[in-house]
Amino acid sequence: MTTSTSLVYLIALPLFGATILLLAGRRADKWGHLLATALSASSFGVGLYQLSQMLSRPTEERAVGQKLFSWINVGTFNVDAGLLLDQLSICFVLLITGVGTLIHIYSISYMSHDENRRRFFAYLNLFIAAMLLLVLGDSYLNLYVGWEGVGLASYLLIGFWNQKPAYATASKKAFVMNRIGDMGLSFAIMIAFATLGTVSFSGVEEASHTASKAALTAIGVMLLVAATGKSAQFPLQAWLGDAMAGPTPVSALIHAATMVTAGVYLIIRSNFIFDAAPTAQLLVVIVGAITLLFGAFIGTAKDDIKKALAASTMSQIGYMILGAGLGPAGYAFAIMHLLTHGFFKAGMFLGAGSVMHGMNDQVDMRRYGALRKFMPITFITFGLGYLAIIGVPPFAGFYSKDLIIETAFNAGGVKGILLGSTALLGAAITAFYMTRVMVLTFTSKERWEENQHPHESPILMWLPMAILAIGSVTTGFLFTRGDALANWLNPVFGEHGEGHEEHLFEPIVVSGMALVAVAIGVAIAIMKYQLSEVDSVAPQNVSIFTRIARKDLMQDSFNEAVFMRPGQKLTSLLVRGDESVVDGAVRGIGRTALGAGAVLRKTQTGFARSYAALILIGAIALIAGIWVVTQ
Amino acid sequence: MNPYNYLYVSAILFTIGAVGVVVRRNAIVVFMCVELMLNAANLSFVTFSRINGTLDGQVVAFFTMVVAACEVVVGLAIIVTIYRSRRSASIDDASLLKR
Amino acid sequence: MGLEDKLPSGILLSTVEGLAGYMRKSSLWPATFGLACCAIEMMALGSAPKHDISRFGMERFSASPRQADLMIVAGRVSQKMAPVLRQIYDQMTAPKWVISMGACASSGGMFNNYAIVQGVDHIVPVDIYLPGCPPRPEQLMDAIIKLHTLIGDTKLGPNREAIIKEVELAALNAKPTIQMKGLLA
Amino acid sequence: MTTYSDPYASSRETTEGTVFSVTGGDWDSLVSEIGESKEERIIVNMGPQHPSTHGVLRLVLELEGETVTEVRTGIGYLHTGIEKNIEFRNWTQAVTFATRMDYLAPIFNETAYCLAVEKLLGITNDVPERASVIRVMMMELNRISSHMVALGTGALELGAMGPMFFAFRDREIVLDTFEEITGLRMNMAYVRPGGVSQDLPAGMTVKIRDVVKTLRKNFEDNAKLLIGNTIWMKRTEGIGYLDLAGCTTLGITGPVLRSAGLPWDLRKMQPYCGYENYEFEVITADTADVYGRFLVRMAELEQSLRIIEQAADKLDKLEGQPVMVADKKIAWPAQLALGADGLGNSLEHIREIMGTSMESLIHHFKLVTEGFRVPAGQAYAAVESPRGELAAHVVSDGGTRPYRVHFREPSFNNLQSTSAMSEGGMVADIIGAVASIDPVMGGVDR
Amino acid sequence: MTTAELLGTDPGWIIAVKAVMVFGICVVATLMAVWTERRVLAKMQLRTGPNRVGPAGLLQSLSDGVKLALKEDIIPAAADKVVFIIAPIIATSMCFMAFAVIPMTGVVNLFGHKTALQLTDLPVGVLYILAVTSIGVYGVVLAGWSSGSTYPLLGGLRSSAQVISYEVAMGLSLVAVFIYASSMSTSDIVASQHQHIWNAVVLFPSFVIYVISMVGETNRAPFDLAEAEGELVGGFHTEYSSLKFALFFLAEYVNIIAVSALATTLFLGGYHALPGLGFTEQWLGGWFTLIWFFAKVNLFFFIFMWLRGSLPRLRYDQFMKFGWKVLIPVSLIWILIVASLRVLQQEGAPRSAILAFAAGVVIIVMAMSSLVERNKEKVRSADLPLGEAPNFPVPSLPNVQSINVSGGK
Amino acid sequence: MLTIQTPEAVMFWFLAPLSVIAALGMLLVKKAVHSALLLAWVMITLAIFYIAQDALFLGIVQIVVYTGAVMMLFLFILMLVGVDASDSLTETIPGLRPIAITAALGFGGLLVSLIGRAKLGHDAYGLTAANSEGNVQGLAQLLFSTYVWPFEVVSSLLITAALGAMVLAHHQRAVPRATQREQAIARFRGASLGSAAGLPNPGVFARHNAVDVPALLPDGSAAPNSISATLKARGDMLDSAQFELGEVDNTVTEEK
Repeated sequence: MTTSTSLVYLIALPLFGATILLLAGRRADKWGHLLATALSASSFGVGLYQLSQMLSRPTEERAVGQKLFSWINVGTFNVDAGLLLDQLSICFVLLITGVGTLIHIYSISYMSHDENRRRFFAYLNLFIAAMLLLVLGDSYLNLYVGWEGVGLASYLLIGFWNQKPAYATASKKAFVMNRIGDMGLSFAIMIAFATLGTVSFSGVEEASHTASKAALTAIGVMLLVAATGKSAQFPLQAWLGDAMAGPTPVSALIHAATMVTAGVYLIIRSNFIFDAAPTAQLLVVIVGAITLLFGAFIGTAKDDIKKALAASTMSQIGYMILGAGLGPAGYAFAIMHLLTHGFFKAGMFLGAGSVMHGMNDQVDMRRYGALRKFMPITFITFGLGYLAIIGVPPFAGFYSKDLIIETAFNAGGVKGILLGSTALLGAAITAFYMTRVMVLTFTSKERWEENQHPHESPILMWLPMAILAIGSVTTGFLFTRGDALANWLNPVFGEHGEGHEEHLFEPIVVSGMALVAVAIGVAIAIMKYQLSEVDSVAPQNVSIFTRIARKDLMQDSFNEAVFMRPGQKLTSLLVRGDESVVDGAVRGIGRTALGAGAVLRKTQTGFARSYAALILIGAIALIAGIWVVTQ
Repeated sequence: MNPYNYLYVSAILFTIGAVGVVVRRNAIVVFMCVELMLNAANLSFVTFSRINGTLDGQVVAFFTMVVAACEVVVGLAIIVTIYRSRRSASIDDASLLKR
Repeated sequence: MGLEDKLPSGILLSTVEGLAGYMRKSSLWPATFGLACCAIEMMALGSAPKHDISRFGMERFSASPRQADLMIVAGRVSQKMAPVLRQIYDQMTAPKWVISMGACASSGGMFNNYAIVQGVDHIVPVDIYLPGCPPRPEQLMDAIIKLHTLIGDTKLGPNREAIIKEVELAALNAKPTIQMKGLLA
Repeated sequence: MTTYSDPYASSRETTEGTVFSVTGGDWDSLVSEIGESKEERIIVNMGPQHPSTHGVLRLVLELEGETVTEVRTGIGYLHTGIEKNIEFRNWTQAVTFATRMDYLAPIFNETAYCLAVEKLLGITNDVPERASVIRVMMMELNRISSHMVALGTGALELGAMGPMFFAFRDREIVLDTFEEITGLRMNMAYVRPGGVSQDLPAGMTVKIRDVVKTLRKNFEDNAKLLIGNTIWMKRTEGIGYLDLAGCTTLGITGPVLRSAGLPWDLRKMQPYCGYENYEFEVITADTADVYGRFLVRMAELEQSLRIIEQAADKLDKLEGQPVMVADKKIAWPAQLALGADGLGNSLEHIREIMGTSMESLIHHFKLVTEGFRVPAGQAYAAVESPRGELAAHVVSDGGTRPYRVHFREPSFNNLQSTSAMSEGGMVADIIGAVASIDPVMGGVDR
Repeated sequence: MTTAELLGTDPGWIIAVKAVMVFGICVVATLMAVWTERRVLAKMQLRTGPNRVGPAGLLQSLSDGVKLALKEDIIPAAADKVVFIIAPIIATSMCFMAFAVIPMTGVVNLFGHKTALQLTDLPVGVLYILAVTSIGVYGVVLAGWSSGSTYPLLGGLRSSAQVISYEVAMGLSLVAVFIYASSMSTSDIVASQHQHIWNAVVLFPSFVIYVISMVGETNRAPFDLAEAEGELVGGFHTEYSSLKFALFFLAEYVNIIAVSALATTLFLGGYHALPGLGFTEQWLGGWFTLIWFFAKVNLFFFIFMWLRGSLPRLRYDQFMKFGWKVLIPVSLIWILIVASLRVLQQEGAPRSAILAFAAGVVIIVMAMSSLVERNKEKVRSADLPLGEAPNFPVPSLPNVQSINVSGGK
Repeated sequence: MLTIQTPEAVMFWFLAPLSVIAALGMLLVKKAVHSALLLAWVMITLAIFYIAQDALFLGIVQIVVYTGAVMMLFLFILMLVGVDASDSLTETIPGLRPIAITAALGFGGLLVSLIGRAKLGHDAYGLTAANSEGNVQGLAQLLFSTYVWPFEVVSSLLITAALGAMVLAHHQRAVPRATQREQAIARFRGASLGSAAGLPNPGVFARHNAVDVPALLPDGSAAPNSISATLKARGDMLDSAQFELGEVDNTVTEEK
């Protein structure tokens, strides 16, 4: 593998920024955001440089690595802290640093009134560093460090306004649920180390050819658990909605574009494991399918613009997971959808932030309406993102989502039909709720409260939105042109580049079906919200489905019933057992001892020296014993 | 001369220390006698190390020193605390264990 | 005193005497004993760059009387201070010298009253009396140099004892004050 | 049976046994009592012969570790009986005693006394202007020499050797000037009731201006040695705190008072010797600590130099005017110009009193042997000495000798603040605090 | 051949000769040091300094010593006689012993025998010096205790606490040297500096910490609290007179020379010439190295004098605070940094990583130091504090124009 | 195989008796400080023994740790706790001393005879081989490989002990001590200004200067608050009556 010495700068630059900003304290208030943005941008620069380097090399030498230092060196267990930049990583690197930089720029303006803006930027930089470490690590252990790092940064950022108890709780919830996923990852690493003896990607890949299926399945399932945690997939999805408590740029960066996709990255990075463990792969597909519907349903019922977008994210990541679970055929499409999604979703979140900015931090869509006139730029950029996400050609989402649906149908047999239909249904619902968002926010009638003065956001805010909008228009076309992305990524997925070629439907048919589904969804939404009156307060007498959907499909109640209650029961049982059995025994012993003590205390004088003399005599007895024995 | 002679010295010093602990009343002197015993033990360790031709004995002696230092630090702190409250450093006065 | 007293008399002793005297006079550490006006002039001798007592190796004013050789009683000695002064003198180690600096220390000066000891020689033996109120630093320097000569000529061992006997005899033979009939008789 | 004595519980014996009646205590006082456990305290005697107690001051310290909990000041080791002695001298001779009190500021002692006597005599306005100007100049020079000792020894006591030598270098310059004017370095008895004992030597003002120039340059060096030195700041800042309330309660004056922020300077508040005709500023600080006093003294040096320069200008204008009151009943009869033999009075003077006027001779004889008479009454006159308000309270029964002279000595009053400034600080802070008071034991004990 | 092997071949008589030479050098150096100090200080204070005894007063310190020997020897009644006598002996002998491992020259020809002017070369030479000085403290503590009076006891306690605390800082500052030289032997450390660069350059923070703590360790101004004349009269030696006091005096100066010599050895390349001057073993090697050695020792001695001439004394608590809260943490952090750098180097990390690490550390240190600066708060106010009014009336400020020199209103 | 050189034997036979004598002395002397000094001497001889037995590093560390730190700590505490109190050597617990001495003799005898009988099965090896790369290096090798776990444990023990000692010896004040500044401010705002200028100093004019002698009031009686309350509480107070001037006439007559 080629080595490169400048990989470390990718991580070091934002990390350096975070360190400085955190240590410098208030004195950095004046220039901290600029430094952070500059460092993030220069990291992006380094990424571009790496890309150019990579392009200049032949395909098989494109992956580069850098060994930093020898991290763990115990007996046969050697882990180097090393970085690996291959075609897969570079996609992520550019996404993270690129979108990250845009969001930095956006935040300069968005957070300008917050007195802790410097701290915010420090966390942002920290997040970027951690995320880069995640995608650049050359072993599961290094990835784990980054994994935990983004968890920490996410926790800090969600709870950024931790003065409000609700926000602090949200960040705690995210942290704890992520922890469950993290346990999965750590188990996976442990199992990998125990059975395969190595934790580096290359080592595991090599060993996966010969390893037992059971072990690989276990690793795969554990990795899936990890992925569901970080990517908010069923059943660990509940935190994402609450995570919207953080500042909007955070939602855009972390909970739309980058961190939540870490699970997808993990699964695709571990493609060799899933390829060798079909059971695990099947689970992946199931999780993806469930989540995409799950998220879509939630999305239809949410009135909070950010929560609606979050649900959408959940659903879109479901698509990616679904794609990733479809095996080699889907990897590239999952990544493609990931990238395009990164653009349009980040753009939409920023748009949502812009709307909130203009509406005094109002998040209830039922209180919006007709903002098109007041925020034209936001409307256009948001609209472009909207068109992309619902999959209208030629916008980016069309290409990526369409390909996943197609691949899903191609999975073969009943499975293929089930998955394909699910994906299709998901597309329809997506179209419905996204249109709902669009309509409620921009085109329907005004439903503002008093004293609202909607206005367009400053240039620093709309510029990133515009750039992202351009991305959401063009990327899909660019990636699919001559299968550019798929070919680019091919070396990562090794030998089995070409998958099965049997089509259930012709691609054009699938596209048509998808477009029809989208059209239906859009039509319903327009009928329901554009053409009829919308209440400015959510109506209560609605169907059971809506109610359940509003409650996030009962996910919290589910957690409570399945995990919390039994846990409490168990604990109280243990307490009772402790009190009666253990304490009883102890007390009994105590009582016996007291009785004996009452007898024995008469022999005690309390003089330390007489005790010492006794000890001495005891020692003599002991030595005399030895003396006699060795006679 | 052979290295066993060091062991004899060690044994004698240890005994003296033991007697001191029993006989002396000043808590600090008692403590010093304990230190003497530890030192005597150390001498044995070092001698054993030499006799056996490995350095393990010295390592153990090294640990003993650290433990002795800990003991002294805490012990003396206790003595000072006792002295503060009772104006006496005699261990016979601190016979509260009896009650 | 130190080991020099163990020496027998003779040429060796006189050589040692010379050497010891030279060493002693060239390293004369004063005790800080400032009392009043004269103390300031004493400090001026020690501290003013113009005078600079350190040329004689005397800049080490010794705070502890144990290490001092010379007590400069600089200023008026009150009745209340007298015992303190004597105590300090007693704490000094032999050989020790006393300069009575200024009129007040030497004779009570202008303060002939209830409060002031009329001359510090009532309390401690004085080697040099230095007049002036207060004496200028140069005068004090002169006194010190005179003391140096005195120290240089100090006898040791048997010679010293002989001199002590001689002085004592002279004192015994001197006419009692009560029998004196005027300054010259 | 053992009896217990408990401050909070008294007991009495009854037929049913011992009955305790608990009185209880104030919790706060209990806590503070516990807080002030006196178990680990030691008593240390400092002085009267100690290198850092400014002469023969005695301090009895109670220490808890390194912290001072109690300070008692012992004085009287330099009691000289000066006030008593003055009662047995005539009005003029008393000056020679007064000058020896605060031996760092002899001119101030003399001036305070003479101002009081002049007040009693009612000749305050008859004192020639030249004499007043000379007095002012001498006082300001003396202030410099006194502050130099305060700063030098203060620094030495805090362990800095250098400043001591630099300060004494400057002090020597001033003392040389004194010697040239009065014939003596210290204890000059130069100021007399009615004027000063003799006029300045010829060309003195030029020399004075030179001296001022030299001193001004030297003071910059001295300031550089200490101001800004971290250790010096640490040893002085916040040490020996005494606020304005403390100062006024204890009657403290001078730099210590001014360091607490009160611009109280007798030269401005109750001008004497024509101080109202000079341009100068009162120096204050608001830190109320050792550092503030140090700064005040440093800055006062410059003000003194300014006054001296103005005085020198005035002296040039008053060249040739008398320096003693015109009243021959009071003025010392001699002109004190040296005779041809280098001793005694000038031949002209002798010729005049011996040859031409019998009355002159008698007058001379009476004045010298007996002194002038001062009307019965009492007077109080104060000057701003380097240490604060130095005043003489003079009582006359109409005779040729004072009935009683009492001096209000600033060192004595200021020394009262020692325990307030030291208690609660560290041992080493006492040294700084005492040095900042700058007591002169000669003045305290008199 | 390493110095240790070279010294291993010394016959007994050479060792004896060298021991005498070391002793002689120490004593003569002390006499010279006392004289130099008095002269240099005098120059700093615009004075002349001793110039009467011998040429230019050179014999001044000799006459001081002889005079002290000729003085009466008092053992106070309250003193513990045996300990009172042992204390100065311990103090003096221990500081001489420290010199045994100081390499004063390179290879020299001593009476036709090739050797180096270093008594012995222990593999743990520097530790040995620490051990010996730690015994030397006994002299001070016991002197203070045995005198049986308050000031000496306070002085003894102060001085021992001071020496012990500053020995910790000193020991820690030496660790960095050990790490860089990979040895605790003095001659190895000198040799490693000769091969690379002086430790004073690479390990500058260690050097600074060492220099500060060596002043503290020897009880010299501005850290001369144990014998602070202004507070404790003479500290632990208040009750000592005559030869016993002379021994303390000697011990103090030998100690100064010993720590200076150690500083020279550990940080300034020992007896080697300044690098880059073209001095070699052949040309101006041998005995000339002794000159270099003493030139460097004198440099440190000059620092001692300079400090004494220019600084006031610290207060005890400030001094201890400085030792425990500044010097020791700083040296701990510095050791961590040095160790990390060293490991990075040995593990073959790229230069950029090392530089980045170093830069990061520098920035962190700067950030932290500026934080500390910020917390400084000035206490100033002559205003009456809130709360109870004073019992005695306080006048309102008179309407007099005044200059406030402390920067207030 | 180990052969012991003559110099070492000479050193041993010289120092071993000295160390035993010093240890005995430590047991027998009355003053605790002397005990401490003798123990320090024993420790130094042991250090020399270590060095003689090829344990150079340990020998030096013994001096640094034991003599330099531990014994210094002892001296410190001795000075804090009753500086010049000599201990009484009389036994207070009846029968303890004979038991102790007999036990000690038995213990020592048994130990010595055990050592005499002990057989190792091989001759002493000596440390030449183990120290071939240097004693320090050898020790380091062991410490940081085989014994790394105990090493870490012991280090944490040391930190815990240091913390524990600090907590134990820390003198918690019930109320924080007022600073000089606070005291100075409070002083002039209290109920009474009677002691604002400080308390009177002790001593009788020209007769006795000690701090434990109360000053005399004008009527010739002792001034109670002229000596420190601490001294009074401890009872270290002389009667100043012996310094009174009995013949002082306190009657005031009108002067004519």
